[in-house]
Amino acid sequence: MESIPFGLAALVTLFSALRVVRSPNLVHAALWLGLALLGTAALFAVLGASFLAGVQVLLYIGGVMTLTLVGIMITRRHDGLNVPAESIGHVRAGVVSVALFAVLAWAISATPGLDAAPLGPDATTQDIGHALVGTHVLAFEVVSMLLLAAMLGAIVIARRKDPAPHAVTHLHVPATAVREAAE
Amino acid sequence: MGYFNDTAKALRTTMVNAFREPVTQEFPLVIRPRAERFRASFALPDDEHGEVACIGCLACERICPSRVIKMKSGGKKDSPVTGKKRAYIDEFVLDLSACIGCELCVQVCNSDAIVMVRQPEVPAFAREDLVLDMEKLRANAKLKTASWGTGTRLQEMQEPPKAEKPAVAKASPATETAPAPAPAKETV
Amino acid sequence: MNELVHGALYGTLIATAILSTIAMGIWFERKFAGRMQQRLGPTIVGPAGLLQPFADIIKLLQKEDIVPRDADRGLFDLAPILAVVCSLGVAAVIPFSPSIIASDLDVGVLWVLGIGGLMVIPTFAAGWGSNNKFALLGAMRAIAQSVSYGVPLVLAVLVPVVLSGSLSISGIVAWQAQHHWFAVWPIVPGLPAFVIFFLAMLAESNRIPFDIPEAESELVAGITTEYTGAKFTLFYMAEYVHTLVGSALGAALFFGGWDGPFAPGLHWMVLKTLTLFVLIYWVRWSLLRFRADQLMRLCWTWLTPIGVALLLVSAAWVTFGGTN
Amino acid sequence: MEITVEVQSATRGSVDPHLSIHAYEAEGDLMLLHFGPQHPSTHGVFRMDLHLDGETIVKATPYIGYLHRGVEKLCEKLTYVQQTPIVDKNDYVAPMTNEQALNMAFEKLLNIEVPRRARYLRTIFAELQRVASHLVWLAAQSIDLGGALGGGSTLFLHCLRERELIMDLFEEVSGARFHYNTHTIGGNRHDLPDGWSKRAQAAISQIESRLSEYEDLSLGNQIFVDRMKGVGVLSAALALELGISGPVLRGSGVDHDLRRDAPYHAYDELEVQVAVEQGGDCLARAKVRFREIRESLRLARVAIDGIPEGPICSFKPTRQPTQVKLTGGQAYAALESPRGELGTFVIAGGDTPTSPYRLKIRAPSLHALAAIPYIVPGANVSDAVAILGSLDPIMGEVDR
Repeated sequence: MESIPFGLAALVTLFSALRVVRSPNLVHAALWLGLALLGTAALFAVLGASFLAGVQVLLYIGGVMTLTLVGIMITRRHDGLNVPAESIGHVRAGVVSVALFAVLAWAISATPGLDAAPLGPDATTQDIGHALVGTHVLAFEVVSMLLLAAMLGAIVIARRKDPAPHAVTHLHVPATAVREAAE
Repeated sequence: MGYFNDTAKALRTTMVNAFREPVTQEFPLVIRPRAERFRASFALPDDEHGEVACIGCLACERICPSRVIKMKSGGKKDSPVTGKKRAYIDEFVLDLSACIGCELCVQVCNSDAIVMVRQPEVPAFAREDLVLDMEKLRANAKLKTASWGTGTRLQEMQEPPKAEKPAVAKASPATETAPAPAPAKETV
Repeated sequence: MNELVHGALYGTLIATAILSTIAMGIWFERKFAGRMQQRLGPTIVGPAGLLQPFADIIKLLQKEDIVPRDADRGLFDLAPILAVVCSLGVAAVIPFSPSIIASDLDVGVLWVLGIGGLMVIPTFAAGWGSNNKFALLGAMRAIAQSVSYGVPLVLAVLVPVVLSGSLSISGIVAWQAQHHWFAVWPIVPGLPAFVIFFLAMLAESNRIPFDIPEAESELVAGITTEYTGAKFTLFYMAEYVHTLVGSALGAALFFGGWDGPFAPGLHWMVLKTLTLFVLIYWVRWSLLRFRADQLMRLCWTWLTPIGVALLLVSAAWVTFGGTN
Repeated sequence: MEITVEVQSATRGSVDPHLSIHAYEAEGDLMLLHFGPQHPSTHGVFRMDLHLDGETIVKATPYIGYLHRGVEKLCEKLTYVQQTPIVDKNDYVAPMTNEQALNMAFEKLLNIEVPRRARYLRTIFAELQRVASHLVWLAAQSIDLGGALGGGSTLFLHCLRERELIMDLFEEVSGARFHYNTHTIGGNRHDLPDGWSKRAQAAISQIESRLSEYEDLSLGNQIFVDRMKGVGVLSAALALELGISGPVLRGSGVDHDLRRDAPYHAYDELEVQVAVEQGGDCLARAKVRFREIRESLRLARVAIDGIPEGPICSFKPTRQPTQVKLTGGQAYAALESPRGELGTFVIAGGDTPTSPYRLKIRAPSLHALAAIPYIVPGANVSDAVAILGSLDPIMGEVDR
């Protein structure tokens, strides 16, 4: 009974992850990535880590995927829909993926303590909070300093005045330019 | 902070307006009062003897800048009413779909035979429906309210001063007829 | 299983209530805007034009569904549906009374922010999929705006979270019902946080003065330029749902939700939500539009730093025992 | 006529339109956006080809001619007295001034003196028309900035509400709401009806009382100021070189107004305070127009109080199309229309003595549009809309 939603989420995640690497259109790939991330969030939610699921959606879809889309839009020429994203070396990539999966699966199954009782769904949020400002407070503070610095940087950039554009006297229009404008 | 102040001002202004009486009207249901001189469509009124006043002098056809008037002079005949000899028209067609409403045809009519009326024609589905022939024009004269302007009045109003007779702008019909508020409801 | 049935039942109820509210909301907006402009507003369909929204919807549904030849058909069709899903999805965790809530999620605030953040996808899909330059510009603006205003939105929402010590929206409301409304006390992190939340919410739901992505005088109709008929209706609906749900969220997070004397909780919640809803439309019909760069500047140089400061103040408030 | 020029330092939008594009690769770097002719805020049918780098415009090319109706050619075929109703349709936001400019040229050609009463009537009509036209500008500008579904349309309808008062006044005089045909060679065709002056004064008072509301929604609003300030800077030198006149020129700091510098109608008897603003940006143009609304209301009020008695026309009333016959001569007459110097140049003679050989209308909007390739690059798409709105072009007049 428990495994049905898990299986569905896993299937969706797998399928869309495959589409991410196989899609010929970069924009489609990015959107499939969004679905893959959403599937991952669903997996977290099924496993009872609702906080993690929320953060996954908030950060990865709301942040990472959106920035990917922005990146595509401002770096690629967009005079049409097709943003080609051809992948090379299917076989090599497949071999590497399978090998990676095998290593990870072996590593996980070899890890002791997997059969411990799962945490109650309501406990995780508080636990994470306590862990963040208790055990891992140093790492937490370092990361927050980093983020604060990034935000300050963004504010500084936003506050900077536009550099004064060079004044151009445009009283004289060359004849070639007039022709060009007329075309 | 300026944004909040100015937003408050804008919000106050719109709210003040929300409590004013709306100035718009539901057009086909309510017709606003139209001015005395309002001009929309045309009519061929009768003269005092009940005959069509137009004598077919072609002045309006010639002055029309967009050439929407076509008429055919009927020649001189004895009037069946008065028995006197006068000129008639056979045909008078005015294509309202091309008319620019400049009132010049009214202006040049010495016999006050073409006037404009204050109710517009109803919207039509075909261009032919906006072509006014004699029948429609004479019916308009009976059904619709004539605009103030007639050839005589318009010409009199702008008559320049004669050297011997001083100006009589005061006595022109423009100032005689007080612009009585037109009825709120008119038929379209 | 019981929880599932409860969720399905209340979810359907709340969604129906929201959709019928926006139908009347459209009528109200048109009438209200008309009066602000000294017009009559709708008068013909039904008494005082009350049936106008239904006439609008029927008209829109009758229209031909035009898809541009070179559009990305999949994205083009997906976008309006996703838009409605995302905007309605937020409503799942909002408590309309102590018992009327579709799903009392433990991490409701995260759900709201996450699903709200998903709105980027339909916007992008519509803008990109239409294969129209105006739509594309609109989508670019929308994404930039959405990413930027997500930051102050999160910061503003974190203020009640910190003050009440709960990530669940019904928990926040319950806390306010026991103590005080956050918009009223503590006034310093509470009220400014609400203002930032309100502005960010206007920006996220593309309402004037922040309706840059749609900007009909510049981008014709922005992302919805190529949409007609039913799909356009869905976008239109999503916008209104977004606004209404945002108002409900603001009422719950800052104005104590269902908390209030003399009347059942539902009445208070509806009253507060509708007040914010009306305020949004009042602002909408009174202000002009920002330019995209001014919008960004406002976000990064004012709202975000102030949001961080408010978060710190509220943390200090909690630490030094101001809450009890 | 003295023109004071204060050259503004260019701050924004001063990228050379014809050079900047060469910094880009021909393919791929720029997006070409056809802005118009079917676009909500091109003020009619007007097209700009915008080359965009992101949202920044690096080149703007205006295209006109979508509303060309051959008015000037038509005027060569129609007789002199038939032309007034035709030119009404040129500047369809200020028809009164069209008629006046045309008839002033004919009067100059025929050497006719206009009676004093008619000159006063023309002054009143011109000033009220200027108010109505500027109200339409504010309405359109606010739609450009605020959208058809927002505060912009609120201000739009408020402006049209007050403009309606002026149209009612004109309707009472001429019988038409828009295409008046109330001027003729030598004077006016319609005299004022009874009680018109009182109603006009009341309407003026009402408009004056509403101006502060407009300011709350536009000039007094930070968002409006932010959108307009520093946008579309037009230097005085460039404005003069392009032949720009009217509020656009005065917004660039050039103190030039035909009403004061080359008086016509009854302006020699009235003291005209010319509104000049420094800066040359959209905000300066907006301020100029706001001040002109107030000044025009004041002038109209003074002129209404001072209407003399007398005839309204010194030429014989129109009775037939051929009553003006001219075998030669030429004349140019210009007036300060709401958009600038609206002139008519007419050469008599040709094949028929009853119609001009050539008639040329100098439309101020056309010259204002010439500034677009210079002031739009460097701005972004939103600014382009604001700039176009602040130039206040009327395409009927541009294309004729």
